Amino acid sequence: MKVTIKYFGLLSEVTKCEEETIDFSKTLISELLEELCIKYPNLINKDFQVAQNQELVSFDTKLLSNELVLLPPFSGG
Amino acid sequence: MKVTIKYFGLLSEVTKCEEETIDFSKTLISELLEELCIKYPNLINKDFQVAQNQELVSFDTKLLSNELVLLPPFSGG
Amino acid sequence: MSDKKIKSVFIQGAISSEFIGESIAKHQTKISIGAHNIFLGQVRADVIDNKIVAAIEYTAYEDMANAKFHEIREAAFEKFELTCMHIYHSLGTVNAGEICLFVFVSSPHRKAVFDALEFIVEEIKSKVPVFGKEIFEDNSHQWKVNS
Amino acid sequence: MSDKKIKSVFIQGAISSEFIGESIAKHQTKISIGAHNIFLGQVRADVIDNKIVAAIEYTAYEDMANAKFHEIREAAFEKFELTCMHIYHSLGTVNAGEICLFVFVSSPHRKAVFDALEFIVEEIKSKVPVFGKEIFEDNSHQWKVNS
Repeated sequence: MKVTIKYFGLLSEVTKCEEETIDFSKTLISELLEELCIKYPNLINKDFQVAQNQELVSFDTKLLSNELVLLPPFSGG
Repeated sequence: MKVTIKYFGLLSEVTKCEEETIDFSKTLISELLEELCIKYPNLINKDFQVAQNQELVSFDTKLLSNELVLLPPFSGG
Repeated sequence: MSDKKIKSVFIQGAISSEFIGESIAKHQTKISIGAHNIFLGQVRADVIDNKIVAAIEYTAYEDMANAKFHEIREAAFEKFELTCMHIYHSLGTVNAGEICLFVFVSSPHRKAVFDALEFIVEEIKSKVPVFGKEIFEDNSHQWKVNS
Repeated sequence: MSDKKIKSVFIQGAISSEFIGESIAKHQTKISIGAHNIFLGQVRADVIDNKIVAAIEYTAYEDMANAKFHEIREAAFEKFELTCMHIYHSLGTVNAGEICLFVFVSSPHRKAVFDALEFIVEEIKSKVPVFGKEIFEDNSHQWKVNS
């Protein structure tokens, strides 16, 4: 299926894009992240969380949405 | 000696004055307060503290100043 | 800073929102500040025995009050990492809905301002000889007691 | 109150002292309020490796951020006796000395506002996806990390 990945903050500098759509045929978010880390090796040592449907989820969750958001540490306020 | 007594808030309503000067020949603040309670019987059941030299002191302190200030409960802010 | 000089914290009448806004604006040149915390006391239109509080009339034993405000300032600067601190309290009549107390603390970091502000406000309530006379709409009154 | 509708808390650029003053003024008709507490986050001109922070450029995952702000609002109204609550956060560039976060809580009594304000600010810092890019005076940058 087609999945749109969004990158915020520092992560968009690593990937040099804020958003991209890729093909993904597996099940878990961790499996999607493995593919992204192959595409962007500098992602591996970055601290980030992932959100689907506007909620943070753990990497071993199933991908349930066609959008996954990668978020670096929050620094608002 | 001559002592100036100042009354604030509710207490000035009891005494019907904000300030008065009286003659006092004894030693302790408690003795001065006894004389005031004779003059103003309604003072007896009022909650108040006394200050001399801008500091709260206990009633059994010696009167060291020629000014004593009677303060009802604070209600600033 | 001229913190060592005892200055009056009293203002005649209510403290205006413009005054507060201007105080905030003055701190925008202090670029080591990361966090401000402001407490405002506002006169409530409490209903007591079916009568509504229309205003509070504040009096104070001013000399002692200013000395106590000064002690509270010194203690707060001692205890907390503050860049600056301002305290203003009304005297005279303040109507329901108007502001009678303005405490403003600033620091590089937020933890210090939270701790300092609560400390300062509690100290003011318990140690400063200020007296509020609650004036009801029918012009009768009672003396306020802090809770 | 229209608390149930999720509205954006984001403002483009810095939050002005006039805006804050006007927010305070609007509360003077709410005569059940006795205490306001305001937190302001201000951009610090930190010195990092001999370079001075000139501004922070804020971005956010806005949909999730507004949802989180809404959850924090609901939780605060649930936990504390609040009359009202307002939160504003900057997006885009905020220069050193300017204000980027404005949290405003009001209650009949002071204890509630102290507890609520600290809760809300800590929740914002930890749960809302906002990202600050510290721009140095030489136009280089680094990504801010909250302490």
